[in-house]
Amino acid sequence: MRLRVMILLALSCALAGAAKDSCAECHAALDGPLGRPATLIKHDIHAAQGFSCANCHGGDPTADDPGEAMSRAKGFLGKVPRRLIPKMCAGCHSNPNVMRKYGPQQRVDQYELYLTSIHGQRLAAGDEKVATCIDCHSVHDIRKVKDGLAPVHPLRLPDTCGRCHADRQRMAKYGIPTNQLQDYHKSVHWAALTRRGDLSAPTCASCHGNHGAKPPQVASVAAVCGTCHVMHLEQYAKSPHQAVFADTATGGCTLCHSNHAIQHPTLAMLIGRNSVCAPCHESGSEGAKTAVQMAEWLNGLDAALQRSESVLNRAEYYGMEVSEPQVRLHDGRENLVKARLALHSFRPAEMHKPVNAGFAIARETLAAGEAALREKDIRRLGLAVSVVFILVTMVAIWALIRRLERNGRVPDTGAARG
Amino acid sequence: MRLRVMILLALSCALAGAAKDSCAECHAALDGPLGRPATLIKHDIHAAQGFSCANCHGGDPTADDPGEAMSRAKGFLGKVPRRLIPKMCAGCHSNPNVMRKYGPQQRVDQYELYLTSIHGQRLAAGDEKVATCIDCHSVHDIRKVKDGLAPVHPLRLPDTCGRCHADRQRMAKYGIPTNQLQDYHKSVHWAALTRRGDLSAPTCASCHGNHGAKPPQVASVAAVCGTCHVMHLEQYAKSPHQAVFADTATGGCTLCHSNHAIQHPTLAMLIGRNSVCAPCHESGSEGAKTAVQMAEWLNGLDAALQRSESVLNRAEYYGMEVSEPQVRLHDGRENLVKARLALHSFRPAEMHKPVNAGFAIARETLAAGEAALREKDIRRLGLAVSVVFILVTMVAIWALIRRLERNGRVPDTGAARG
Amino acid sequence: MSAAELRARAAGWIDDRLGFGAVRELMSHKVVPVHAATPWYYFGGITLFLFAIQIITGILLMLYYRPTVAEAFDSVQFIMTRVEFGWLIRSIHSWSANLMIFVAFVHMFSVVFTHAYRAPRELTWLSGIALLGVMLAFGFSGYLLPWNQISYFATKVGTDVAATTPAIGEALARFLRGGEDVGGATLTRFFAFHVIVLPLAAMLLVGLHLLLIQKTGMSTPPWMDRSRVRTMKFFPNFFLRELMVWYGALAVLGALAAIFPWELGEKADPFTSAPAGIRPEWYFLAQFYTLKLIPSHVWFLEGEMVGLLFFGIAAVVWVALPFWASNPDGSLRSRLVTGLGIFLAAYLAVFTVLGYVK
Amino acid sequence: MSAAELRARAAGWIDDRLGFGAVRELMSHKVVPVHAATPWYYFGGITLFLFAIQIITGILLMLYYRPTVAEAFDSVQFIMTRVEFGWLIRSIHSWSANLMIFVAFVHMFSVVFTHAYRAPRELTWLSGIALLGVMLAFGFSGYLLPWNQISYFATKVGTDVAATTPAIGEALARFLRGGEDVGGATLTRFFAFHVIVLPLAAMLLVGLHLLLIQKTGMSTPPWMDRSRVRTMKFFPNFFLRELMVWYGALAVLGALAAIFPWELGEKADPFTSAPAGIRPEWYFLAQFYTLKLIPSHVWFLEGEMVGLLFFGIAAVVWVALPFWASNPDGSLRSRLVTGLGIFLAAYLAVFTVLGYVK
Repeated sequence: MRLRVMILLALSCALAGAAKDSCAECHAALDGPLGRPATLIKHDIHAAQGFSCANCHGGDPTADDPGEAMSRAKGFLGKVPRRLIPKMCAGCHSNPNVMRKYGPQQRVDQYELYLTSIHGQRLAAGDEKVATCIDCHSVHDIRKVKDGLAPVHPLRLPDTCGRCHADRQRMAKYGIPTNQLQDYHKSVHWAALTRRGDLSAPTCASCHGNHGAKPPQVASVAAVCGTCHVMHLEQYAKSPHQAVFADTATGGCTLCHSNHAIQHPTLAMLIGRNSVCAPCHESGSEGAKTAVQMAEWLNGLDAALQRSESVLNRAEYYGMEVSEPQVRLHDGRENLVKARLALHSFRPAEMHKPVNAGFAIARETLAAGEAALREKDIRRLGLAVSVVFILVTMVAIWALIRRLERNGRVPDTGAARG
Repeated sequence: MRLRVMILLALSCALAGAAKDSCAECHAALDGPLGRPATLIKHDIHAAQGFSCANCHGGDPTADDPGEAMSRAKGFLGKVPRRLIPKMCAGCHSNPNVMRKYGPQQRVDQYELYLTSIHGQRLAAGDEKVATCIDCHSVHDIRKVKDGLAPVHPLRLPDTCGRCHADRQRMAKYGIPTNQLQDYHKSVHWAALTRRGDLSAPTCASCHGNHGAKPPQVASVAAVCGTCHVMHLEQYAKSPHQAVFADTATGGCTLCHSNHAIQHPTLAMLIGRNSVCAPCHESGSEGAKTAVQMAEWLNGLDAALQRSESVLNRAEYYGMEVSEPQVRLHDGRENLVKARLALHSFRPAEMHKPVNAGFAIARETLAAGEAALREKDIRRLGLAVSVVFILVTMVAIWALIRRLERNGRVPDTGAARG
Repeated sequence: MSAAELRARAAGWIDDRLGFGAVRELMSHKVVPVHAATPWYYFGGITLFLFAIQIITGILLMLYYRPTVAEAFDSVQFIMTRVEFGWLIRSIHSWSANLMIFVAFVHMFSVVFTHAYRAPRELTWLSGIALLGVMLAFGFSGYLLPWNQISYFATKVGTDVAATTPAIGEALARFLRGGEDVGGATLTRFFAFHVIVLPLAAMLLVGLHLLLIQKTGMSTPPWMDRSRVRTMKFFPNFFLRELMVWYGALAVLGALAAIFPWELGEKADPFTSAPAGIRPEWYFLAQFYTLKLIPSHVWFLEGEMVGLLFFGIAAVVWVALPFWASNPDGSLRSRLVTGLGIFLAAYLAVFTVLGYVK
Repeated sequence: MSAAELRARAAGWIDDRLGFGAVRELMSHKVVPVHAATPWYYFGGITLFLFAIQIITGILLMLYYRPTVAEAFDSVQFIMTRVEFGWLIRSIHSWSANLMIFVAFVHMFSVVFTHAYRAPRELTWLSGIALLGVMLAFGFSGYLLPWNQISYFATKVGTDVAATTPAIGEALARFLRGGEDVGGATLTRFFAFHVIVLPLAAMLLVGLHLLLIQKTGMSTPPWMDRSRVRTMKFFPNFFLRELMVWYGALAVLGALAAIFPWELGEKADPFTSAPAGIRPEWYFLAQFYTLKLIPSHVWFLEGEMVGLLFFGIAAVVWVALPFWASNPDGSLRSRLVTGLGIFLAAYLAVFTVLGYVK
């Protein structure tokens, strides 16, 4: 046993010494494009795991002679043709037995997904201008997704997609719009990602998928949005719109909220000239009336809660104890949120409950605030009464002084001291 | 436009009304095994997404007549044969175009992974006793992994695997051990999961993979452990053991730490009769001496830090200001942790730095503690000095009294009052 | 034994043991001169009355107030909203503090203009000036306690000014703040000053001040012929009048507290920049505004330092008033003193208003 | 003018204004009887000396102490480790508090055994008993302030006992705690009692107590013939002796503080269960142990309530001592009082030891 260990030790040291890499040695000495990969590879996750140039490019890294090292006979591929790149990466990444060594739960479906993506389908059809693995993940310096410098890190992914999709020239021959990145930059999602720093906020891949990138299909738009907006989806599932929108060209949530440039919703979506209801529900129709009704509820509840708040604030300013109704007001605001949520069922009956509850709280807190203000007036009345008592006492004292001094006990006229 | 909306609305309502499910209707009325699926399905994620019995079992749920509903002509499958189950599930789960509708980044590689697993390989070879999808995920009431009642939830997964793998009878014909679950229940990992409530602590699938379940291969054991124990892996990569262990039958980390019953490491792993080094490194050999040296370092540093701590605590008890060396002591303990980490390189040189730094801090804090104790003694000396001064003053006062009263100003002998 | 008899016996029993008789005897001899300036005699009494109100309301506030950065503001808010009549107590404490300082200033100037500081009342004057200093210290330390935005930054400014005092400035500022900057240590420290150090000092000084007044009696202005000035008995004639004035002050206090409840403002946030228009309480405003007017450098000295030096010299001159107010021949330099008093009162009034407006 | 002359003139100037002469006059007449029991006269003075030390160290502690749940413990720790001589100040404050209560008890029993409570000294006795009550309240409230595990649970137990007082118990406990349970409100409240309410009460009572002693003079035990007892002058003869005793007390205090620094323990954690062996400070131990001995139900009443009722009656009897200690013919029931005093002292000593041991 011990002997075997000694031999193995000697052997492995010899092997380690033999792990020669002539590719890196020569290319590091070269300038320009031929030298760059040798620099970039230092940040590559594959290199960190012990892979060398030859694992992708073939050839013999143990040979010192460039001709021998890069001989086709030794399997040297040179620059990998674009159409072969996905397959080459899949060589390892779709092989469960390889990937298992780097993590027991590594995904191996990237290639399969890619083949179903528009990118993959076009590549198969011979269009080499579409994105392959290296266009998104970069080449020679492929980093982990969580690495902030990786082009597929959430904060950088939109720009990575936009490199092609926002390029009008490049997209011209596909006849697809190029405003997605620009729109996305205006959206609440980008704001959440960058301003709030919420790395779980959706980027391109969150809705379109990453390797299987494709426009979400009509029927699945709601499902895609619903992965995050769970409660909105639940309401929307009850809605009469659900079945109808499912068959239209754009489908689901995006019909009202748009797709890439999703804004914070306002009441203007329900009423007025730019209402999102107007294109389908003629002004004066049942549907349009319902929209106006819903807008009135939301607006009215908001205003009622604000009025309660201002009355309570005034009462608090006067030092009145209104912290309980102020806490209650939070419940009221929660009901406003619930009502906004229930709107997505597009059934007035669903909105009734939170709206009524909200109005009830608004009334209750308003009453509490007004009672506090009345209490303040009572305090002032209390003050007035005590002032009267004080004045009466003062008059009484004055009368006492007068009586004392009239009774002959007038002040002495002795000499003052000092 | 508006007309179209009206028509679509009418149509979809008709369709919704037609979504009849005679399977559930009849089976809900049946007792025993034939009625159970109709109850279980209420908790099923598929049913929640609108799938019905017929999606898996075939047949015509719109037909009221059982014969017609379950006619082979209408594609009724009845109970799905075990060997066909994975393929049936894969029908949807491996189809990116289907899965995309339920989430843009859904995995579609479960089936592919299953085929490479021991389970999948044996099933393909005709062994129907192995686990298929439903054996782990259950059938008819399949829940999300995050659902605490799902058999594949982290807290329940070990028992789910153990249902077969801890069953000696069942495992007899495969000739594999059945003590894994029992061992795992003793491990720090199970403790972390259950006592610390850390749901990210490893369960069976974390190391073996879930769908592609297989023993980790010899060369990848270190990589598998290293997915969590990143810094230990870094140290181990430098170690002379790395190459040697990679070729042994058990490989990597598990050689010393065992596999399922991983315990909190102690110095007994390095020295004494049960040392994990002993099987290879003969007592008195260079390697055994190094192990003893390492144990001495760790033990000595621990003891030194404890001594400093107790001296500082004593000083603190006496009200001395020692918070700064106490904070410094944390750095010392950090160096002990670093030394334990560096041990995994099995190179004394690597351990030198943290061990020496730790000893330096232990000496420094001990000195600070002792200085504080001396300061305490100085305070007592200060007390003694002040007591002497007080006594001198008292004597002086006494002398003054004596002088005053001897000078004829003796106390009066007048009558005391009351 | 009738009830009256019983009462008389009980009174006699207590009198035997406590000796109230002597006090009554003393009281019956105490007289107050009656003349045109008599109303000014009331102001010392009003100050004393307001001080008593401060002690009572202060103790009540202490039952709920917590002197830490984390809880000070919230505890004052709790007092104002949750504690029964807490709003009233806190408003009265704040209003009464300001009124007390104002009345004390009036009292001081009345003493100056009636020349009541003159021998043998030098110590009365000195103890009175010391009391005024204690009151200003009460105001400065109490202002910080609610730990709101304005008080926090005003204290920062105030201690910064203290730091520019020549020689001892840095040490003084560090002592006041309990550290390098205004923070939790400052709050704890100001609280300790406000509730125990200053009250003890004030009680001792008030005791001394009253004792001295008792010893020397009330002063009559020097332009009156003492032998021809009428007097009234302190008790009950003067005392009842004073009581009336106190009642009046109580009514004013109650009205102020109920109609203009003292605001609490926002909780202090040391990480924001100072809100616009930070200025100290009105009684420091004249000095504050003066310091702002002085150019940042005068000759080779810092402007603020020059200002403080000037204030210091002026304060010493003012405190020493009884000692230079007489000519070597013993006659009073009354015109000089009156002129200086008018100048000082005008300066304080004008600069306070300017400091408030600008 | 020579320096001595100058000094004499300055003294004369001050004397004219403050009247120290009268005080000196008074002092020179004050005498202290000299007999076998004279040493007991020192204990009142020692109590006063320790009280002065409490005031001084208490004010110093207040500069850093913060009365909130979040910061109380840490601020005391800060005092003990970071503040220059903070360890000394805090240890002296704690030791002196305990010594003061012990000395006050000795003083009380010396008064009982020398029958110094008798007419006309009833008010002196009453004010002394009130002072003892104030000191116990100081101890009870001060014990909680470091907010450590033991003091937290001891206060819980203490206020629970208070809650069993018949009729007013619930209200009393709620008033003490400032709420339903011991918490932040209790701490704030106890702090306010400890630093302002009780000090004011103590100062008033000490003033009264001293005034009464001054009026009635020192008592001579009734078994001595007053006309034949020698006396010594209070100043300087007795005063210098008292000063010696004070110096001795100071040395004892310093030694205790330096050799047995007062422990701080662990920070209170209301969510743990009470640590084993929770008991109040030693001066409540006798009563605490008595209450523990009483069965939980006596006849139809709660055991604790019976105990409190009994303590209440005993306290009233004790407080009223001067009023029933004389026979109708005016002669002293000295044997009865001495017997009762011995019994009470023995009870307190034995039960305190038992309470500590058990």
